[in-house]
Amino acid sequence: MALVLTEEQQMLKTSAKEFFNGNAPIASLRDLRDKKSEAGYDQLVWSEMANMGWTGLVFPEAYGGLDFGYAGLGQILIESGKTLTPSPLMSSVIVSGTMINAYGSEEQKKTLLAAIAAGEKIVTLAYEESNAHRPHTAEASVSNNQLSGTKKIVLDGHVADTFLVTARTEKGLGIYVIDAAASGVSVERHTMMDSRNAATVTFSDVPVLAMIGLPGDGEKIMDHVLDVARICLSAEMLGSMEEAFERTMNYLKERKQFGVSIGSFQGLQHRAAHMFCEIEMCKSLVLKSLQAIDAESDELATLASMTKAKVGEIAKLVSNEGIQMFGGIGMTDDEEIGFFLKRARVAQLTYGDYNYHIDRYAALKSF
Amino acid sequence: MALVLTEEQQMLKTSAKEFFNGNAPIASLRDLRDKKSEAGYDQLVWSEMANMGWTGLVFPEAYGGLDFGYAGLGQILIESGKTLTPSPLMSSVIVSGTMINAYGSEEQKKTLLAAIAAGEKIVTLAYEESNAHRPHTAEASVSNNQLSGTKKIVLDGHVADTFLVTARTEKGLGIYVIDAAASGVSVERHTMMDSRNAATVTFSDVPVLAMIGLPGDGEKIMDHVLDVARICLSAEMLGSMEEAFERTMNYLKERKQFGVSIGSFQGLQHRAAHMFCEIEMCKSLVLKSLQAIDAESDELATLASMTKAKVGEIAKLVSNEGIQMFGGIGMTDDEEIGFFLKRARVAQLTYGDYNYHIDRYAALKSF
Amino acid sequence: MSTATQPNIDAFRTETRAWLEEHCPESMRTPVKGFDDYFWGGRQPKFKDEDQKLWFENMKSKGWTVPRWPKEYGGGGLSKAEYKVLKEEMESLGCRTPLFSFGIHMLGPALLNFGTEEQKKEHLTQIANGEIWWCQGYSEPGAGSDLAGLQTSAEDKGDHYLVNGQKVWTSYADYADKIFCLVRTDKNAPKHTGISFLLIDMKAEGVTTRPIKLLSGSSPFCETFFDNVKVPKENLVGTENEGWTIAKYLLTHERSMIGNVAKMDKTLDKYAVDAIGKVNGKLADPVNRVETAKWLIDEAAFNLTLERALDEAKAGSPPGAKSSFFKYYGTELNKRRYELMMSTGGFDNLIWGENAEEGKTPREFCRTKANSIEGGTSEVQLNIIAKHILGLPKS
Amino acid sequence: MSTATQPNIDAFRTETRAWLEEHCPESMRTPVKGFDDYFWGGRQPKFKDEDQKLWFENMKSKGWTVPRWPKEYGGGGLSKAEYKVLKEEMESLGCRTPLFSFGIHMLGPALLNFGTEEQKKEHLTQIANGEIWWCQGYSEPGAGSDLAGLQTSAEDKGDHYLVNGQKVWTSYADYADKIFCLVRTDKNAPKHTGISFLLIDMKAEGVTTRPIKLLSGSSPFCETFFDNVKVPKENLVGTENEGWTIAKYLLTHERSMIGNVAKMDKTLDKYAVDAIGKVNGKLADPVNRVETAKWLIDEAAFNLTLERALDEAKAGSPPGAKSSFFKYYGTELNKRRYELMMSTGGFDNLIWGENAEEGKTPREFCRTKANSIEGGTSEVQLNIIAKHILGLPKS
Repeated sequence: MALVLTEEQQMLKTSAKEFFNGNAPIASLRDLRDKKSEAGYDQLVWSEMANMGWTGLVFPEAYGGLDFGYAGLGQILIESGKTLTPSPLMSSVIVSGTMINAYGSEEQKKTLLAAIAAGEKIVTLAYEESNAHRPHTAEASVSNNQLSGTKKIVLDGHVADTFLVTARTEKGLGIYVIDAAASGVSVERHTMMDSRNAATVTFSDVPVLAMIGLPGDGEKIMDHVLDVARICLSAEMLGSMEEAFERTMNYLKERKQFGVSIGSFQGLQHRAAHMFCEIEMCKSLVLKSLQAIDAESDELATLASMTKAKVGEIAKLVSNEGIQMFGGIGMTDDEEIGFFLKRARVAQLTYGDYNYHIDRYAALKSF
Repeated sequence: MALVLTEEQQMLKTSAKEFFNGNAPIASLRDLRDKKSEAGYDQLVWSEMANMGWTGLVFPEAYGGLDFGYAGLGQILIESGKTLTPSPLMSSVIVSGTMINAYGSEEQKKTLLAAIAAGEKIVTLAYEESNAHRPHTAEASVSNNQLSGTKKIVLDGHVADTFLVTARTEKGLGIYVIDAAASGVSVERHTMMDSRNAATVTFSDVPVLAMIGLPGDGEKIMDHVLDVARICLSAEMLGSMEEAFERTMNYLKERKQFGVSIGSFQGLQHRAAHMFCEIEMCKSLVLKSLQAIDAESDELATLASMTKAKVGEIAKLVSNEGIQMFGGIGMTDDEEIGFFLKRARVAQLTYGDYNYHIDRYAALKSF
Repeated sequence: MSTATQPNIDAFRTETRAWLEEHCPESMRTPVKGFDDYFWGGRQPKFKDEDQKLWFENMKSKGWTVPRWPKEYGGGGLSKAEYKVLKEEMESLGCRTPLFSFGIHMLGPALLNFGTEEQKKEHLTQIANGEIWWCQGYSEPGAGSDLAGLQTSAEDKGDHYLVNGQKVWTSYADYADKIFCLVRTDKNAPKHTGISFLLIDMKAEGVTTRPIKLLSGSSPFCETFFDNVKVPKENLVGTENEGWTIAKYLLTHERSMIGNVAKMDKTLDKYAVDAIGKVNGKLADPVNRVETAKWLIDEAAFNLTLERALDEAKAGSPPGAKSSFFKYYGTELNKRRYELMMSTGGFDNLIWGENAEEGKTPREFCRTKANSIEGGTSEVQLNIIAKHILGLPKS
Repeated sequence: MSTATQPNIDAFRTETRAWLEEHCPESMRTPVKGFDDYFWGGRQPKFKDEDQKLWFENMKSKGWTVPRWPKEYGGGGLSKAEYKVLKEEMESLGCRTPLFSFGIHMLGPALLNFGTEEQKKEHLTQIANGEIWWCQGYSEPGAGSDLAGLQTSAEDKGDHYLVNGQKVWTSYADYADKIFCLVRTDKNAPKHTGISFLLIDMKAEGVTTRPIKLLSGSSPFCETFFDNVKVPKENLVGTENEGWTIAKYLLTHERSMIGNVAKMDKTLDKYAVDAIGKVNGKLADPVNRVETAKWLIDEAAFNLTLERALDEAKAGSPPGAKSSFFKYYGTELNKRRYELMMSTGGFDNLIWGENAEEGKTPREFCRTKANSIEGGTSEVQLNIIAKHILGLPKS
C-alpha cells in the first residue's frame, strides 16, 4: 500500500483538525484542569465526536460502526494530539472496542461494542498491577466467579461503566467483564501530570459478568489489542510532537535576542533540522503501522514496538527541546509548550515505554 | 590526595612531552608503518626510554626500578598518547611487569622483572581467545607440564621474549610462563588498524617454565593487573584525545570557508565546547584512577571500569568529530588526524570496551 | 581587617565552639526541611518559633549574620582564616544559617564595592540586622539571555528617577521590602553603556507584583511592574550609565554558585533497584541499567572534576571560565537524572495530584528543565566556553 | 521524441527482451564484483574480456549506452516509457550496465541543457561511444563546503584561456582523458558570478595529477594541478561567468543520488549474533543489543521514509529540499552502522593487514567517515533544512 493518505483519509484528517481546533484547543484542557472537571474530559466534545461517528469509525456497520479502518482513525488521533484533547477514545474505543470486536462474543458485540461505538458507554481495560508495564502477568484472580485484585493506572477508570480486567487462571491470563457499579469495586481517581485521569481500582470479590475469550487466551488477546493501542497512541504522540515542533519553530522566528531572531543561531538551527528529520522518521513509522493494523499484517507486533519506541524517544527529544528553546517563558504555566512536555512523559510510559519496546523488538527479532 | 600533580610528576610530564615530541612524533609512526618495520616500534626510542628509567619507573629499587608510582607513569603515557608513539610500555612494563611485581616469586622478580625494568626483555600476556574481551576464561590447558592453546590479539607478540599465558586448571585460571623461543610456539603477526602489532600465538605442547601464582589464582591476578592496564591505557587515550582536540581547535581557527573561520560557526562551537567538558571529565577520572593504583584503593576495579568506559566513549566522540571538522582533508592519509581515529578504535577494544565496562561497573555496584 | 596568627586562630576556634555550643539552640542544629525553616528577615520578620528567633538574635549580636563584613556595617569583621573556622565549627555542630537573604550574597558585594559611605551605612547594616528583605530585578520578558537588552527605563527628573517597565523572575518579590534593579538611564547609548543600578522600595507607589506559576506548580518567582515609580536619586548605586560593570561583577559571583549536582537521599542505582527490581542479580530493565550506569559514571566524573578544580585553585590555578563549564555540565546532568528517574519510577511518577507532596518527583522533574535556562542558558555557557576557553572566533 | 502508446510499449518490451536475450553474453548477466568488472571507456579502452567488449559494442550499436539521449548524438532516442521498459528488462535478466562514465551522468546533462550544437555533436557522441573518459573538477583544497569560493583561474588570452590552479577529489583523474571544470573567469565579481564551466584535455601541457591516499587506503581520488594550461575558447560551456548556473543544476542532480543506506549481505542483528553469540536467547552483550535494536529501527524508519517520499512524489508532492534530509540522515545512519560493526566485530575487525581484502571492515569503517563530508557535509545539509524547509532566518 502506498505510504500516502487516501482522499477519504485526508478529508477526515482535515475535518478532525478543524473540529479539535474549534472545539478543544489546549485552553480547554487547561480549563478542565483548573476547574477540576469531574469527568476529566469535555463531555460535549465527546458526544460530538460520537455524533460524527468517530467512536465507531473502525467497527463493523452491524454494531453501529463505519468500517473505515485504523489508518483513518489514526488521522483523528494525530489531530487530537495537536490540541492535546483528552477523551476516552484511547481507553474505550481503541483498547476495549478493538478487544471486543476481535475477541468478544456476538452478544458482547451487540451490547458492549455497540454502546462503545455509539459513545454511550465507557469501557476500560484494567491490567497493570506493578509500577512498570507488564501486560502478561496478573496477581488478580477469580474464584467462585468473583474477581479480586488491584489494578493501577486504569485510564478513565473513574468514569468507566464497565471494566475489562485481567486475572490469572490455571491456563494463563483471562480477561473478565465487570460492571463498575457492582459492589466490591472501589475506584481511586488520580490526576496525572498531563492533567488526564487514571485510577487505582480495587476489586474485592466482585461478581464476574462474562469473559472475553477463554481462560489462557489473555496473553494473545493482550498482545494484539495492545499493539493496536501502541500504534494509535503513537499517532496521537506524533500529532503532539508535530505541533510542539511547529510552535517551537515559530517561536525561534519571532523571539529576538541580541538584536536578531534566535532562530538565526546555527547552534539552534542544527538541532531544529535534526529534529525535523527525526519527526519525518516517526511519520513514516506511524503511517506504515496504522496501515498494518488494517492489513492484518504479520509484522504488527514488530511494527508496534518499533513505532512506540521511536516515537516515545523523539517525543521526549522534541518536548525537551521545545522548553529549552522557549527559554524562561516556556517554563511558565501560562505558556502552552509545557503541556506537551507533560503529556509526552505520560504517553511514553503508557502501553510500554521506550525501554520495554527496544527489548521487545530485539526479542521479536530473536536477538 | 589532592587531584593535582606533584612537582616531581609535573617535571616528569614535561620531560616526557619534550622527549616524545622530539624523538617520536606521529611522523615516526607513519615511517614505521610505511617501511613495514620489523619490530613495529622504534627500538632506539625504546632504549632511550629504558635509559631514562621509564621502563622501571613503578618497580622497586631492588629490581632496578625507581619506585616512582603509577601516577607518574601515567603522565608519560598521556604524553606518548599525544604522539601516538608505539612501544612495549603497555604490554611488557605495565601488564607483565605489574603482574610479576605483584604476584611473581622472588626468583621471577630478580630475573624477569629486572629484565623488564631494564627494557632488556619484552614479556607479554597472552590471554584472549575469542573475539571479545573475556579475561576469565581459557580453553588453553596444561598437561604433563606442557601448554596447548591459541591466543589472539597478543600485543607485541611477534617481538616477545617471554609469554605469560592463561590456561584453565581444575581450580580455575592459571598463569604460565613460556619461553617464546621454545618449540611448539608459533606466532602470526598482525598489523592492526592503528599500525601497531598484535599476534595470534599458537602453543602446541610447549613446555611450561613456571607459574605466576597458583592454579586458580588467575582470575584475581587478571582482575588486578588488567585494572592497572585499563587505567594506564586510559591515560594514553586521554593524551590522544587531548591532542586530537587541540589539533581540531587549531584547524577550526585556521580554516576559512564562506570568508570566515569555520570555528566561528555556532553549530561547531557548541559541539567543541561540549567536547571540552567531556575531556575535562576524562582528565579527572584518569588522575583519580592513577592515584588509586598507588594508594592500593579498594575502589580500583570500579574506578578502572568507570574510567575505561568513559574515556573509550569520549575517545570515539573526539576522534569522530576531529575527522568531521577537518572535512575532506581529514580523510586523507597525509593529514595526521586520522591516526587518532584508528588508534582510538584499537585502544577502545583493548582490555574491555565501553560495553564491557558499563556492564562490569553495574555488576560491581550490584545492579 | 585583622590578621590572625596560628595561635590566635586556635584560640578563636576554642572560643567560637564554646560560644556556638552555648548560643545555638538544639533545634537549630537540625537540617532545614521546608521554606518555613528559613528565616529571611524583613520589615515584618516571621520567625517560625522562639528558637529560630533566639538563634538569629544571638548571631546578630556577634555580627555573624555577615561574618566577613566590617563591624561598622553590622558585620563580624572576621578575617578569612577566622571565617573559615566559624564555618567549620558551625558545620561540625550542624548549626543552621541564621539569616537567608539575597541582600547578603547579591546586593552586599555590590554595595561594598560600588556603594557610597551613606549607602553602605544604611543598607549593609539593615541587611546584617535582617531588617530589609531584598529581591533582585535583572531579567525582563524581552531580555532573557541578552540581559543587557533590558528596557525598564529610569528617566532623570531632577531630584528623582521616574521608573517604568517590567521585571521578571524576581524571586519572592511578593515578600520583599526592596528591590535592586538594572534600569536603562540612557536610551540612545549602546546597550551596555546606558544601564544603571537602582534601589527601589517595593512599597513605593506604582510597584506591583504578580506571582508566576511554573510547569511544576507554584514558585517563588514573580513578575514586578513599575508604573511611573518615583525613585530618589540617592538610590543610585555607582555611576549613572555604568551599572553594567556592577551587573557583570555580580553575575560572575552568581554563576560560580550553581552547577553542583545536589546529593539525593538515594543514589540512582538504589532508586532503580527499588523501583524495578533485579533478575539474575541484574536490574530487570536492561536499557535502564545501561543508562543508570552511564549517569553514575558521569556524576562521579563531574564531582571529581569539581574536586580537581578546587585542588587546582588551591595550587594557584585561576578558575577562569570554568564556572560556565560547571554550570553547563552540572545542570544537564541534573536534568538527565530526573529524566532517568521518570523512566525508572514508572507509573507512580505520573501521578501529579493536587499538592506538591503527592507529585513530588514529576514536579521536580518539570522544575529541572529550568536548570539549563536560569542563570545563563546552556547555549550561553557553551558560547562562553567556545570563546573564552577554546579561543574560537566570534560568530 | 517519440510518444509510445500501450500496444507499442508491449511490442517494444517483447522486442527488447528478445534482443537482450540474444545480445547479452551470459557472463554479462552476473553481478559486478570489483573495479575490473566495470567498463569505463576512454581513448585506450580496457576490456576485461571478449564478453565485456561484445556486450558494450552491442549496446552501443543500439545507442543504449545512453538510451534517453537523442539518436543524433549516439543515443537510443527512447521515450521515458520505453526507457523504463529497457531498465526493467535488463534488471530482470541481470544485465550489467555496459558503460560506466561520469560523462553520462554529470557532463551529459550539462551539455544537453547548456551546450552548443557543436559541443553536443562532438562530446555527447564521444561519451555515448565510450571514446572519452571524463572526470569532474569542482572541489578545491581551499573551497570545501564553500564550493563557490573556488580559486582556479582561467585568464582570457584572446583565442584561449590560461588556466592555473588546483582541483581535488577528481575521481579517476589518473585514468581520465578529459576533465570538466569550474574555473574563475572574473576575480573581481561576487564569488558566484565570476565562475565558468570549462572542458580541459588531461593530456594538455601543464596538467598533472597525483592520487590521494585515504585513511582507508588507496582511493579513486586524485589531486589535479593546472600550470599555465592553454584551453581553447570553444571549450567553454554556456556563457562566460555564468557557470554557477550549470554547477547548481548538476549538484541538485548529484545530491539526489546519494543518501541511500546500502543493503548489506547480513543484517546487523545477524552480524551481532554471529560475532557475539547469545545467552538465554539474548545477544550476550546487553549494551550492543540495545544499540543494534535502535539502529535497526532507525534503518527501517529511514527506508520507510524513502518509500513514503517516493509515494508522495507519485501523488504529486514535490521533493523540494528533502534530498538534503536524506543525504544527512542516510549518511549518519551508515556511519553509525559501521561504528556498531566495529564494536560488534571485536578483535577481528582491528586487523588491517597489508591489502584491502584482509582489513575489509575496518577500511570500510574508515571510509564511511567521509559519507557526511562528500557531496555536501552534514552541516551544510542541516543548514539547508533549517533555511529551506523550516524557514529559519539566515544566520
